[in-house]
Amino acid sequence: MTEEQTQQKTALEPLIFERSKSGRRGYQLPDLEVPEQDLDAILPAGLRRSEIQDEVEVSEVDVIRHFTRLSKLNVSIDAGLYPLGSCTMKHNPRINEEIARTPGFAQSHPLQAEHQVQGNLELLWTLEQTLKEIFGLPRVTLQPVAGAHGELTGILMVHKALSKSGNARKYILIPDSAHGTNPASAAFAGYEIRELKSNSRGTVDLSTLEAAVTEDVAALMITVPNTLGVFESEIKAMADILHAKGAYLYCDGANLNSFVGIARPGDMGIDVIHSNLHKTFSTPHGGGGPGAGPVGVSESLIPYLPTPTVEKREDGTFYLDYSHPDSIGRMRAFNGNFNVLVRALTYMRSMGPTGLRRIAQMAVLNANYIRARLKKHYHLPYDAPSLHEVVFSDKLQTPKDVHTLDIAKRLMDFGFHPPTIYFPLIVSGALMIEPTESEPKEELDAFCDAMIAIAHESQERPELVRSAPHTTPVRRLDEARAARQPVLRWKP
Amino acid sequence: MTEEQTQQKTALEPLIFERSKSGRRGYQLPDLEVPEQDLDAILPAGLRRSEIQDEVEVSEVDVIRHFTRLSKLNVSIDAGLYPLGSCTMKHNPRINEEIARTPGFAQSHPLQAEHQVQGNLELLWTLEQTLKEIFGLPRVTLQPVAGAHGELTGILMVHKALSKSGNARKYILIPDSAHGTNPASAAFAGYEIRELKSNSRGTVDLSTLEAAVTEDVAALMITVPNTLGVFESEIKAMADILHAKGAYLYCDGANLNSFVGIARPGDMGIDVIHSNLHKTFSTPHGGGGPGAGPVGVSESLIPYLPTPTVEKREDGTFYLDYSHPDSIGRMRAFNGNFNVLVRALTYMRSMGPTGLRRIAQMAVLNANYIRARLKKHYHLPYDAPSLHEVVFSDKLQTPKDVHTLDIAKRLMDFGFHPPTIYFPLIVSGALMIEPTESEPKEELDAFCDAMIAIAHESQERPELVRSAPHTTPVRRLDEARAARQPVLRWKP
Amino acid sequence: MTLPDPTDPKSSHRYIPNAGEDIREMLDVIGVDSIDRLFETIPDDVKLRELLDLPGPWSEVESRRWFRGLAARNKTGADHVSFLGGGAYAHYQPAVIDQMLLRSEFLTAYTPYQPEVSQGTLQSIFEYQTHQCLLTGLDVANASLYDGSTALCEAVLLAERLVKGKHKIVLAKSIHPHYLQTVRTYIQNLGIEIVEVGWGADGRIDLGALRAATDGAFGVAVQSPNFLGVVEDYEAVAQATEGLTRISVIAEATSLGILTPPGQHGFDICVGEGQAWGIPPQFGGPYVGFMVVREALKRHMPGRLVGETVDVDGRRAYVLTLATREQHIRRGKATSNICTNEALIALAANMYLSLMGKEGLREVATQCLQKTAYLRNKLRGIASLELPFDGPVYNELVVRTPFPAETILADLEEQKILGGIPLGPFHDGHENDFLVAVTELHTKENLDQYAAALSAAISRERR
Amino acid sequence: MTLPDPTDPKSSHRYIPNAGEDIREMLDVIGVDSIDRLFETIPDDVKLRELLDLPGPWSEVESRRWFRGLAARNKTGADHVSFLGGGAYAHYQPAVIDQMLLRSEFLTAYTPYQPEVSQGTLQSIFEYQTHQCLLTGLDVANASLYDGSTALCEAVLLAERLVKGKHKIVLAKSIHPHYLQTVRTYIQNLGIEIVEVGWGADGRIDLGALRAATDGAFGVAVQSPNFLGVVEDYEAVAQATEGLTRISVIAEATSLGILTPPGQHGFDICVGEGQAWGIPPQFGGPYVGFMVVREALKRHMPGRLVGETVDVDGRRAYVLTLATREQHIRRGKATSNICTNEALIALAANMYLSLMGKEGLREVATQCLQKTAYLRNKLRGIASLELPFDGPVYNELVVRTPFPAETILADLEEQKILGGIPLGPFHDGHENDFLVAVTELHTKENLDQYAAALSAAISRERR
Ligand SMILES: Cc1ncc(COP(=O)(O)O)c(C=O)c1O
Ligand SMILES: Cc1ncc(COP(=O)(O)O)c(C=O)c1O
Repeated sequence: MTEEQTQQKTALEPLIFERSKSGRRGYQLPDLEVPEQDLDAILPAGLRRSEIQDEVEVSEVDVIRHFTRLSKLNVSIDAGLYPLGSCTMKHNPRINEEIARTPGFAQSHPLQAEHQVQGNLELLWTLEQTLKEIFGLPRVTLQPVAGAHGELTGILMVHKALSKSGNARKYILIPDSAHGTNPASAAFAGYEIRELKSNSRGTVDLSTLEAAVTEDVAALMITVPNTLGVFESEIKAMADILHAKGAYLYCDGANLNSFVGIARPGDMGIDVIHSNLHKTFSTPHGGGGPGAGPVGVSESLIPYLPTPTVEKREDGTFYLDYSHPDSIGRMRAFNGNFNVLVRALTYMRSMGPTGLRRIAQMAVLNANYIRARLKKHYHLPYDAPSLHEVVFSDKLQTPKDVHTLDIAKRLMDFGFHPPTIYFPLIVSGALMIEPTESEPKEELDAFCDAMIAIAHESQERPELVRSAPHTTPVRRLDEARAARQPVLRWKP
Repeated sequence: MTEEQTQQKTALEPLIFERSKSGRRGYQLPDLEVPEQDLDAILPAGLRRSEIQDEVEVSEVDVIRHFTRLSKLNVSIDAGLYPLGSCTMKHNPRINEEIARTPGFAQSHPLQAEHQVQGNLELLWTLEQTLKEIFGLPRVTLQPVAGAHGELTGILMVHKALSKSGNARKYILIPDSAHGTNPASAAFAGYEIRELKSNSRGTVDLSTLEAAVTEDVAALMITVPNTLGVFESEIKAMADILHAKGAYLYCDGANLNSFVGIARPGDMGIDVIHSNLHKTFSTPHGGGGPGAGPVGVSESLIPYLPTPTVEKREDGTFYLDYSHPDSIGRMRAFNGNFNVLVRALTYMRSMGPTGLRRIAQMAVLNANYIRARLKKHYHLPYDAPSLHEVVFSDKLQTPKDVHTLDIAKRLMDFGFHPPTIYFPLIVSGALMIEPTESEPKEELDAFCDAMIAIAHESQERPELVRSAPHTTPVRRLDEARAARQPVLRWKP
Repeated sequence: MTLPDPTDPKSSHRYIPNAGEDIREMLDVIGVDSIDRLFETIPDDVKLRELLDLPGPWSEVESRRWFRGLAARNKTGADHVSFLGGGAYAHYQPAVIDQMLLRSEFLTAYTPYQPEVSQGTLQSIFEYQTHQCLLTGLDVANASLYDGSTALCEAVLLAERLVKGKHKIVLAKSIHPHYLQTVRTYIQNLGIEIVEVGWGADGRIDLGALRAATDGAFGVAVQSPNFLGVVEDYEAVAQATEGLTRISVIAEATSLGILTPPGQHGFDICVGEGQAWGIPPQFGGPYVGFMVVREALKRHMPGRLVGETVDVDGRRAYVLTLATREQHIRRGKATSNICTNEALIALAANMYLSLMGKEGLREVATQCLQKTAYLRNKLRGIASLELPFDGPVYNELVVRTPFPAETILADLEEQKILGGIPLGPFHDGHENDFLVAVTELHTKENLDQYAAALSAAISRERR
Repeated sequence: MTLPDPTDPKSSHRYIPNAGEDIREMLDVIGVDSIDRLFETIPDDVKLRELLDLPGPWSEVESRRWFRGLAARNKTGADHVSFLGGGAYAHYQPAVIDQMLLRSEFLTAYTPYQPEVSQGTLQSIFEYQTHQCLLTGLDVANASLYDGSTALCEAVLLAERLVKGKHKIVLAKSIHPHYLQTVRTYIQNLGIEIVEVGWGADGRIDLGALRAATDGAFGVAVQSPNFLGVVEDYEAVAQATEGLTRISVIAEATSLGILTPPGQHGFDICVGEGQAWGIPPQFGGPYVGFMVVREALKRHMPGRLVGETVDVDGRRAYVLTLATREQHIRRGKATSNICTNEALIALAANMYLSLMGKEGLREVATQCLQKTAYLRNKLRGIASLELPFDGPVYNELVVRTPFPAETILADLEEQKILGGIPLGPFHDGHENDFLVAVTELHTKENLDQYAAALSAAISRERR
């Protein structure tokens, strides 16, 4: 740091608790109006707490300053490329935010009578129709609120369906390239996991699958295209193998962005798929959520859908249908993340059929452009054609003791959020880059230029890369300390 | 700049025109629906333009990125102290923004029939009542959209009133400490300016005034408290002197923040006053506007108010009254900056009578706290007690060739927006500091610490101060070049 | 009523951080024992002994209740189909804009006096100035003026300063009546004479009368489309006003997307109202006035100008410039008294113009033109309805029925239609006329229903 | 229908910057001649030969029309006075929050995997975790879970993992019925047995039955205030459940402002729904689930945890930590499968808790308590109306009339009152009962009118 800067007001912000001062206030409530009764008469003293010790006392000014300053410590998609592979960080249109805030949606209560919320029910019904068309599947549940929640929902349905036919079976097959939620969800649904080895293309060989599908296997959970961005070209044959053994094909639809409007899961023989609406359908990530993870199912799984379903009557009115005796049950209180669903449907309508197809086309074009520009500079562990994302490794840099983590951190100095790193696990030192369709060529070029510059630096000035980042609000953190001596809350 | 940083993506943003690329689009309109007619049949070719040459072609993503990045080059009150003297940069509450966006306000049209806009008219009427109470004056016009616009309105009324009584007179008296809009407005109202010299307290001596008020003088325009923050304690005597000669007392109310709820202009003998609602009443400055500059008048000026006025009928309905034959006329199309007025009234209600008074108390406390902390380190050219702002000079720093401009720029390196500089003109090298009531003590302390550090630097390392700022997105600009070879638009 | 003690915790207010403890610490440093002591320079006899007699403090809950209650008493384009124009138009408002305007960095910054920490605002103004130039065909635009009416005032004053010894301005009578009224207010003490020139049967300015009026005048101003909705013939106006400083007035800014730019036809100054660029009608303000002039006039420009320059490292940057024109330097001799202007609205307009871009601006204008033409045709078929002016229109037209405008409009209001603006209050002899505006937001169904409702209203009156 | 050519300018979309020119340049670099070539790994026989059969693309104008049309068909708290609760409450929503949530830096960031460029999100979570601890009297809170119901599921699973060989969980029947249903779904294949314990005449859990049920159980969960609105006696519950892992469920988070914190009464885990902290009801989501546990359980916690650490310069900073609990490391053996959670809603809650602060949280709770007590008293005076449970309540109570709940509520709806939630669908034998919620937003007038309307409705039915 230079002398000029040592004087600068520290960029980092105290905790809101450290801003607290007795007597400050950040709120005003309306007048009580009703005659005040003696508290003891309403609520026995033993049930009441004393003051909320150590809670803050700050003004509205303190709060707005605090969160404005905190916000400035974040990077975001609105400010630039955020190429986290598998996360589909695309443009989040503002109209979606506006529509979701319509008072008739925002102030509607989840337990209102059906006749009072016909608008909401029609919206949910319409979204289901839209997802049915996108999936090519006959029904979709909107209850799950995230991808992992959708996975659990889907596998619970598989379990129930198999149980109904006499044997729930024991195993879910999951390729070694899969996301961690897949095995975790399968386990929570009551299954054990059998991992499938990927072949040299990063995909699953039919022979491997064939060998693995025993009578004890309930389903294959597979990501299409997989986490390398490579499409499982033999997906229909896979479905046939599974179906022949009475097993199901579950598709992790996190990567739907690469083929929406180009091909449909239902046409591939897929029985269950979730879609992360916060990825393909652009509902904002919000620093880690909320999301939504609707699940589409083939005919045979319809009886097991969560209840209630949204149905349309002859007379054009809508209702919630609880009469599904074989349903797995309710996945969450109320009606899913309704106001995430509102955003997603707005987005689907803004795109229309032409726009939805263009998403996939341009997302794949952008990723392949990055791949073409960087493949001379970074090792491509799997060179099969990839769709919407590309996975490099740090193999060319490790001889200089520069690792994926260093490259990621150094990218920050160039003003970019790093890609996903060290995932998928089948690539050692993975750099998983997903630009999405909403990046202009200039931004891709600037990113590639930065990556190439870092490749050069790694050879010529590796210590510069190893000690990155240099220009961020904080520099590299002691993550081990955080885990070893966890400090998980402020204390006075 | 260090090596680590030379690699950083340039912080500055190209012009939106430089982002343009043929074929990109940022909009979609609803379908035309009506049968398309041959353009020549509707609008002769000679009246039509060819394409708008060089206009941009960018996507929504490009636009949101561009303006997000531009925004990051600004500092703002939400992020920290912005102590521009005379500007009253206070907290801008978010509820005001919300209320102003209520569709019934935002979508109401200025030429609707009165019965359709009773809500708006009641709001305007209520705001007038509120300002009447704050001013202690019997009527207020809400038409002016800024302080300067209010000044013009006020002086035009004075002119008209004097004309009616036979002689519009020739001069407006203005102290040398006044804001530039005062003489400019007076000139536009048809007057010549006579400048009054301030005394050693920075205020106007009664004797000076007495001597200046000839039969040709129409009014004194005076800022209370003045631009040094010093209250004209003899304001009532001044009014008497003027009134005795048939002249008027105009008060520039830009500094109302220092005495709102403590004292009322009407009680001081003031005949006309404008209030910058974007200062005292917290409507956001928006990078230079919009504002509102309502003008309150004493009884004798009521006939000359701009038309229309908003009036209440016996039956509780409201109407626009155009029947003021002596009115100076209309100051602007439609009804003033209505949606700024909405924000201001919201603020007044949020404050209530106790809060309004507390504004002045705490604004004055904050300014005097800064004064007390800095007076050992900076020269105080006028040491009369000041209210909501304090004006220092660079006298203690100039021996080291460090000037006000340098101090201002160096403050940026400490994370603060500088004070107003080189104003008022009666102070050579003025540093005019107005913290407002919405600054917490910690922020004032950090600011004072920075000012003191700079005072030390000015002695010990003056070149560091002279070459500031060092940490801003751009450093000191060549302002002379901008004026000498003006480039006032992008060209391809 | 006793005055509250500022150090009492009950006196704390959410917008004012410092409270009891802070106050005592600060008074200590200052060296006085109470806040009252800081107010001793205000004479006791003008000090209030009581609180102001006003409602509040209200919580946000109470404010929402009261203000929303008022808003609910308006009948507006939010719950009616509106055909109101006359200088304030309901165009498509892109969702991006309003949310970006809420960004603290734009909303809560001051005028960019300190360029090193205000490049966001400055660059945006520079871009906005560029858009104005491209759209009007003129050379230099300013950062903003209060609105269209005051922009016209500034233009008249500018034009007068250019010519020594002439004090007559020719104004088309078909300029927005509020603009004309405002000009009269502004010039009342400045010795400027106004000559108004009326219109012909087509609704355009009467060229013969115009030519006659130019004698001894320093300037002329016409509006196009004018207040009757009719598009003026700039070439003809220019020919009739040789030697005068020509001012073009634009009250419907989207028209610049298809109408020939004034700068191409001998106009020296173009002023106007930018509200149509996606700003909500909001009962008349805040809007944004603009002014664009020929290169030669740039040092006469009122208001702020942003220029390009470089910083000490040679990096391109933007700054307020040519400040010697302005009140804070030139004081009584400034080109204008304007200080606070309409920066945030100009920012909104810049975003609008950038989003719409070359194609979008043209398409908005084309839709307005086409939809208006469609409605005009429909209206032609209605018995007892007359379209008194047959000149070309952009998106507004005057409708005449045998009945008072207010009567017909009241009938339309029952159908939830805000049907137009009566002309009677503005121009004598036009009591049965009203002005109807169409934009890209109207659907074919809206237009068909309007024609049907209007026809029905006339029939009802005939009975 | 033929598929559109992506390089055609008509194919451009406002959300997808690259267009014709860009596409050609990029294909060149890649070395293929069309975008289709990039999709060759997708077999032709699964490729669509047509566009999807869906409406659009719509402009924002068309979207506004359609979606607002739907919203307008709802009858909600926006245009009625609502007394609906049951796990979703209409509390005061400070204006600051929603506008701050729109800041790009919060709205459009991902999970803070890269701490150097995500300190804003991380620090806010750390603060949020702290608020949870202060409010519940427990030690370690996570960053968020999906909602209250799934938080309870996670708590049950956590508790089960703690104890080897026991698979029975005791659940109060007065827990929110949706929560109970969700738990049943979650555990259906995990060999966990649920025993439900009902309530007594006061609406509180039946302590005798509770004690009896504990045998062989690993844990117990009670909700307070429970679904009948009644505040449980934590001490009594704790005494009756010695040796079990105790879970407290909070469906009305503002109640923590005045009710005794579960951590003080032997509870090991507190889970709940944070919606009441100023989040709009929005038809049930997104909301925010929370979980706070005793120190000893922290490595069993599901979901994200943020911890404090330092950077290489020794500067304090925050980071996601204890990740070995999570799915991306532990995969099939993780403490939960959760990944995406409800970060933005947790941020909103953090802002709410900070704005309200120590005093505000208490005042909200006190107002709820007082206003509910006022209404309870009023209702007691209504003939034929019964308040079946006499335990202490916070801001909700069950009302019983001699008529089906739906009948009475339909009558209230005519008065623009959303009068309550029928209990019948959740609990047999309660067809005439409904649940009424009161918050600080209700005016005295609202409460008086409610009582009057209810009384009138009963009278009307009696006739
Ligand atoms: C491939 C894959 N599967 C599943 C998930 C889990 O989805 P969610 O985070 O929505 O629960 C993710 C999310 O990162 C993912 O990338
Ligand atoms: C003392 C004083 N007078 C007048 C004005 C002009 O007010 P406005 O900018 O609102 O036109 C200002 C604004 O800076 C001022 O500080």
